[in-house]
Amino acid sequence: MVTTASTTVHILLFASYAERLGLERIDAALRPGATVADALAYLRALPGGSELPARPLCARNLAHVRADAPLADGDELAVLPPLAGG
Amino acid sequence: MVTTASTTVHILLFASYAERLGLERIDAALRPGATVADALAYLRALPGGSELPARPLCARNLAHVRADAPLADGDELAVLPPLAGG
Amino acid sequence: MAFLTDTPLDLAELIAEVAAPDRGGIAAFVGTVRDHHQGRTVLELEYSAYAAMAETECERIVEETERQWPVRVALRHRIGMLAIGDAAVAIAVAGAHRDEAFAACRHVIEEVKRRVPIWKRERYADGAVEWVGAGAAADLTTPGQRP
Amino acid sequence: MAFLTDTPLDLAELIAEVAAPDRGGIAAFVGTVRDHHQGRTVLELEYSAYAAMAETECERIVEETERQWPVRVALRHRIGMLAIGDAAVAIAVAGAHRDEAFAACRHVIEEVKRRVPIWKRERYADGAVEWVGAGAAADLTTPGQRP
Repeated sequence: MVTTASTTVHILLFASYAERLGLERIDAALRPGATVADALAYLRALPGGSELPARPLCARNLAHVRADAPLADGDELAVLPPLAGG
Repeated sequence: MVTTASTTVHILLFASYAERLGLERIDAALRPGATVADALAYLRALPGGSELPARPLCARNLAHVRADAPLADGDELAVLPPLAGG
Repeated sequence: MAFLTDTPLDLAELIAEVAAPDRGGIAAFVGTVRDHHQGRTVLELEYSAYAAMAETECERIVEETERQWPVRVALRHRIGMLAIGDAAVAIAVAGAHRDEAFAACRHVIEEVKRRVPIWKRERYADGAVEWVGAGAAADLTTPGQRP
Repeated sequence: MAFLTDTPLDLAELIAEVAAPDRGGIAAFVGTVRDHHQGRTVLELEYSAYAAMAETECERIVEETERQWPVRVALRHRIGMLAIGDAAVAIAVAGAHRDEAFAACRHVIEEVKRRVPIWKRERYADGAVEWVGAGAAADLTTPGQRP
């Protein structure tokens, strides 16, 4: 099946991850039905992206999610380095 | 065996116990070898003394002790109502 | 060291006493005067103590706690007339890690309630004035003392 | 409610927020900046956050805690440059009884460390500057959210 529709996800990077990829924000056009893991694969193809860990902590629309969570058009996906608050 | 020696114990009463017996301090001359229980028996014979509980909390020379603890001449024995600090 | 005081307690002061650059976790406890006791409205209350023993017992509690955990402990208990909401007891415990700070802080308040000779007399809205007994066990013994 | 702030934390302010005449037990925790990390001397550090999510996550933690125990919770985390000994996080929990105050206070700091997106970069005496990862699990999910 061929589709021209795509799912645009607003990806945010923080702290050490933002430094490694040299960016804090990027919009990714993913296939419909894409998951968090697909967005991470997109990031890994970028310069510096190979330095991301296998399963980084992620948040979708301000809430923690697992890598198999689906993404919808307009979602905000944050990729979070190990937390160090407290 | 007859002995003229005696063990003088300085008894302190506090809070509700001091009110019930109408005194905060009394010196008791007890037989040598007397225990905390003997001092309590002495107190119970005083006016209001019957209102003391069967096993009140006691401290000898600033440390909690049991009723069977021995008393020496000059010891300070405090009879403590239920504690309410904190 | 005066553990008893008749002036208002200041937790910040206790925290300053125990804080240090190598102690990243500070656990604290403040016990305040409640407006109710067993369904009756409390207006104010008075704490009194067997002062010499209370000071000694507080010192023992701090020493035992600092021996059992790698922490520093500050402890103060107020005596005299207190109003509703006033702090009656304040504890600050600092350690390198929060596990030990929390455990030690909890230990201190439990021991204060269990062992320190302090009494309170509450004045109620109905006019009555009564001694309040939290009810310590009669067989308390101070560790390390002669039987 | 702003849980993040770039100004010094004031535990007394948090305690005042949660104190009430029917809450006699207040447990508190303060996490301060340590002078050492894995054997290296720390000179100062900077906390940064994913602010929108950190605020949301702190609010969730407070709500969940107040649902799980009959307590009121105040929570603040400092962001920006901090010196050794500065308070990074402060928590005050008031309840009618100390059991619940202690349990809830401990829960809040554990959840803050586990879930709130905050990072710190330390500057060491040897000149190095490094991100410090306490290492949260990768499979964290926020309760009550869509999978």
